[in-house]
Amino acid sequence: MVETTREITYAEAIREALHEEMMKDPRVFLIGEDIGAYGGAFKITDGFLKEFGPERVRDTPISEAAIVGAAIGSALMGLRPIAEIMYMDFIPICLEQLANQAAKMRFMSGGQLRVPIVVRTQYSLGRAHGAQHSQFLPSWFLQVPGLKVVLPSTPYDAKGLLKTAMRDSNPVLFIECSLLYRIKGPVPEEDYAIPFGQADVKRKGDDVTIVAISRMIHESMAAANALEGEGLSVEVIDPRAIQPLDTETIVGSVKRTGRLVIAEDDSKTGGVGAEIAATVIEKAFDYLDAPIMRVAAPDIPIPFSPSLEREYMPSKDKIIQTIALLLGRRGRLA
Amino acid sequence: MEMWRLLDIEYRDPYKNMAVDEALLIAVERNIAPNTVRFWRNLNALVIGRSQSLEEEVILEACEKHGTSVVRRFTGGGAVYQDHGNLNWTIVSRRDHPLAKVKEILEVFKVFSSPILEGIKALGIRAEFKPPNSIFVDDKKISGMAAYVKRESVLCHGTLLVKTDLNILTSVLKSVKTKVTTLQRELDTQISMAHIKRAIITGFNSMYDVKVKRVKLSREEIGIIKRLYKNKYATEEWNAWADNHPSSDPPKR
Amino acid sequence: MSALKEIGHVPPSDYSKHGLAKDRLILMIKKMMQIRLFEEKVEELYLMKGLITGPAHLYFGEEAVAVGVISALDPDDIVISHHRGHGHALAKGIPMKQVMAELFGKATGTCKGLGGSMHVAISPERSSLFASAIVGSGIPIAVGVGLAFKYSKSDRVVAVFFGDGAVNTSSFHEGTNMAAIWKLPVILVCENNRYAIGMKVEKAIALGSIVERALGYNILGIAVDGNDPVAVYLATKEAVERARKGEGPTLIECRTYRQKGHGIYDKAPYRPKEEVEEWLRRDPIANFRNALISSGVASEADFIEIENQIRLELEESVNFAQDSPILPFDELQKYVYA
Amino acid sequence: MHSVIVPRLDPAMKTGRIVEWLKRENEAVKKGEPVLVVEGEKTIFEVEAPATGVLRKILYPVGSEIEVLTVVAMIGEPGEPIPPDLGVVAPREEVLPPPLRIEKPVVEVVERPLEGVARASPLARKLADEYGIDLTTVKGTGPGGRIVKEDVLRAVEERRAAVPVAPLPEAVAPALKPPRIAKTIPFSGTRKTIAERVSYSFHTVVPVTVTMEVNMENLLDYYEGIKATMGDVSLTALILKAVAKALESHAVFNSTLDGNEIKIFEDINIALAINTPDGLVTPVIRNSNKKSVVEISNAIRELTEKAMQRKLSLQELLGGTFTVTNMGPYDVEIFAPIINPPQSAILGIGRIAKRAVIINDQIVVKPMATLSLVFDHRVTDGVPAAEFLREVKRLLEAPNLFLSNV
Repeated sequence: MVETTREITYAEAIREALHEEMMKDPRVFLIGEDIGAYGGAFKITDGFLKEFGPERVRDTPISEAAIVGAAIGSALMGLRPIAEIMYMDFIPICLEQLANQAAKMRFMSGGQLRVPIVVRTQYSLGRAHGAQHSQFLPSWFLQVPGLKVVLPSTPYDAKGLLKTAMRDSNPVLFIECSLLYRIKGPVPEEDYAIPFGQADVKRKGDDVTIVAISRMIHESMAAANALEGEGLSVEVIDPRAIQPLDTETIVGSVKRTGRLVIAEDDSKTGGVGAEIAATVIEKAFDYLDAPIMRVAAPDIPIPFSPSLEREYMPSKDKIIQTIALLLGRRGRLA
Repeated sequence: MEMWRLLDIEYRDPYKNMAVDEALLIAVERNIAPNTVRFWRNLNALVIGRSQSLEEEVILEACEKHGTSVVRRFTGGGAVYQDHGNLNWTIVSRRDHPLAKVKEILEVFKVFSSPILEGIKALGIRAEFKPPNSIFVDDKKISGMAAYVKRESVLCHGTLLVKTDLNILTSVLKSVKTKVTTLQRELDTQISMAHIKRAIITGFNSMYDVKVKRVKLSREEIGIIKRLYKNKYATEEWNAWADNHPSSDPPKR
Repeated sequence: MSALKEIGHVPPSDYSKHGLAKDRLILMIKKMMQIRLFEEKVEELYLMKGLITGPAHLYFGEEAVAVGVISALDPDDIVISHHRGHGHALAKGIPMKQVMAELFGKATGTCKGLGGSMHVAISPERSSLFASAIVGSGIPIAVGVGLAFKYSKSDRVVAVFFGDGAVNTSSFHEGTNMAAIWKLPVILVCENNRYAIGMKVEKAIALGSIVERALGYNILGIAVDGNDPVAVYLATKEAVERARKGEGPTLIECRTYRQKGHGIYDKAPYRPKEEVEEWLRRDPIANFRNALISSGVASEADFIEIENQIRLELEESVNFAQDSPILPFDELQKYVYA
Repeated sequence: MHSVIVPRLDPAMKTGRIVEWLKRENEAVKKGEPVLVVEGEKTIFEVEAPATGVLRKILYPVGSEIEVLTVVAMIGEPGEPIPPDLGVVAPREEVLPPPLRIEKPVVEVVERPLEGVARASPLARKLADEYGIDLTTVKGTGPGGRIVKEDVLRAVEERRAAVPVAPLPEAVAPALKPPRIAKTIPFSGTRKTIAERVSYSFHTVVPVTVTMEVNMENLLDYYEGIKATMGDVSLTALILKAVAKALESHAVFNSTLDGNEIKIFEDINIALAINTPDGLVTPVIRNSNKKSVVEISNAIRELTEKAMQRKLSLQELLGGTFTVTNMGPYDVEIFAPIINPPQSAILGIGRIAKRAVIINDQIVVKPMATLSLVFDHRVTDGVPAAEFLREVKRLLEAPNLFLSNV
């Protein structure tokens, strides 16, 4: 998969992707709050203003609807805007432009229009940001055909997927995870792109399949390692995009292992896991050797208190407990 | 001058279209609807006669291929293929109407198709009625019709090939008995349905001295249509009964 | 430069002064009549024949706005329309056949029958870029178009139509402000037809008039007699010049009237009879026709001729629409993603 | 009594076809009310009741072609006797009952009672189905006692292992040694991927059956011949010999899958399935390919006797590399025996019966038998299996090829 040993952080990977495409394609420009002078709320675009100038790194007032609207308008005229919505919690403010306009323009114009925009946003669960600055809301967009939804979990995926997003002719919602910004991983020097709709098997296994979204990939890998000691071989799959979703890889894996656990940072009810579980039951019912289990957040707003938040969050241990339950080996696992 | 109702109502669902026709007959029979003229089309359907056998008439694979739905009508006669290029016309009248007072029942065809014939002529095509129940241009058939006679009322409905895809027509039917043609072919120009309808309506004025007026279906009629659709035309066993139970009653309405 | 101005009814005697030659004036009245007769036909198809269904928001009485604005634009200037868009579509030169077919939901319509009445004005090839059915949402998109023009150093402009209802949406505030701070070539055309569905404009805004909103964004605001195509034309012309010079957006409040209900089935009983009658007396087409006759630009006979042409075109469009096919359902998937 | 007749609606009309009875027998009818629907020349019309009363008798069923002016039904008072002098009368059934209306199936959720029916995972149910395992007899070890994949597979193995065994005499214990391995093929690469593809879980046998017809004429002649010369040898012995020979050239069927390796045995030890009162046993005839028909025949006789007296030693039961089971004596034609683990294949021999076969375009009657080879698809594929069967067939049809030295 990776033919280099260079390791950079998730944040650097995103920064590189943006930088490289801006160097290569003059139609690409950034628009959003505090991405220029301030350098980006997470310093991802630090220095871009100096390098590319205010036309290509456009600081905006706090007007999420207009940010996405302006991105759409300029995209219709052939530019390739990258809009940044600082927190996923702010997405509802521009949901109208995203869901009613961007996602439907191509369809309701009978294929006349294309809307090549990327909306970058991030969720800050686990950083004691409270109920309005921590939310992870991916499943909302499973109900919005016309939109593509991507959620990288590693530096390699982040760069490769963002490249694809910036070259795609459709509106792409690119959901980053701020807890992952600092994690390091191998990323090749040379240009590469990861096609959407291709899940990545992060770890092969025969006994249980874990499908994990974004941050939960790392919790799942940790769980898988712990379970290896118990003689359990766990497969970990990262869909990387939920729209389009690579059901083939997931279903194929479940057909081998007979058991599926879905790990996700969003609330359990109506979450991404619910959709994946339903799909697997439709396509692989006869291969299930145990009920499908979801390790997800509870159906409550996110508490501020750091220790409460930690309890709220899905974790490696919750995954291990769930798998123990699944195998009827309660207590016998780590 | 006498007023008849003009219904310009067609559905995408061919079974519903058929339900409307029978409903009109029932409504006129019950005297809850005026004498009516209807224009309608089917998107892509094979309409077979009341007691015809699918096996014998229809090449079902071809229907599958072309997405053609097979509809059994409540009147007799042979199978006809219909797409948007075929204009169906339906005339329902009380039997006590001077027009319907015929010595021999087969005359209804001649009488009721005369406005259509007039319309076709008005478009500049030499067409003629051919007993018992067709309109021909030279040796080619352009319109065929069937009738249903009740105690109080009579219904006559027919096809009019305007620009039907004759390839599908020949591919879905096991046997096409007579040579057929279309108005398009005869005129060799684009012609709009609205234009043809207008011509036929003029035919009514001149032949019957009858005016037609657009009136909606009554609530009772819509009720009848819904019932017929649900209990009869949309059911597998109505559309296939001649094959399923060759010598038993067809489903009751 | 923050300023307000007003352009009232323009006397025919001034037409030539404003460089409005005969053929342009004829073209304007032609477009207006085309829109009026089209809407009459649509009403008939809905109410009498029941041949079309779904919402339709008719443009009766507002013809001068679409025609006035669009005749002041170059063909490659962008127009963004909204749910009441039949007039914009025809004024921008989208063939009547396509517009009619779209209302019928046919594959030959502007949007292949996937948009319908509220999106009928989408035809990028004719620079009629988009039509949003969400009130106000066209404004931020227009800002993006303006941004693209600035970004690519083009001197094209974008005119976005919206109603008096839209000026109270966040889209209007965010969008107008953004266009103003970046001095984008955006012309904000408010069609103040006095009602947001049933909400009277006076009840909906705190200021005395919509045009005063311009002050808050430090842009030029022009209030104009929206029933006089020439007045609207002049206002737009000024806005276009400013935009091309990089002086930023202009808010044009076109004071006009929705002669019929909000939607085709709305009898609009909530409007005082006198008000309706008053505005019917100020019918934009009747008045413009008289003006053209009095100023010797055209004669009654010319108008009869024009009307006949339009009626023929209408008849053809209806037949075309009726005979057109419907998009096969299984093809829809391919219009979801590019 | 009034008769209902099919009217002539126009001179051209000779007959009419009854397409629908609108009234049933003994249903009340009013004068002028439509009673039946008739399809005439191009038109369909309704025939009205000539009088009020009940429809006493329907004389012709739907579909009948009726000459015009024929009486098709009688109307009279309830219970009024029907004149005997009426023509051919269709049996009532042909007229009634009406076809059932096809309704949309109503989806109803049936709660399955847990007692009696085993709680099992969908996968477990599927496997139980394939192996014919009765889930109620399986003990579930999954959460809450749910029957899972492993439980079903265990049940399958247990069923296979159920063979009666005599206590093992101390003495022979050391002498007991497993068959020698000739070579091992790494079970990997395509072989392994095929295995993974064809198996839901590549820890279980994937049985696949191929069958082939054999003309036993020559073999039977030969059999008669040697019986005459050297007394009682069994036909099974001849077949076993042929199979052993064929295995020499198709060694992959004389193998076992062990973890990631397919081990091909050097020894050809054919196990013969013998039916005993306690069930099936499969004693082994070691080095069958090296033994003569007479030796094999004697071995069979000896093993069969021991089996019947439950005297088979473990040594005689273990070490088989391939199994042959002959159901001919039980008149079975074709069957798919279960592979005898850890072996990779088993050959079933069907009854020898006279069948009409075509030999150079002539239909002739020959004594035919069907061979059924069941093999483990993880180990090899259909084509080698067919080739192996063809070899067995070739030998059986030309016995002199392998029976030169009896």
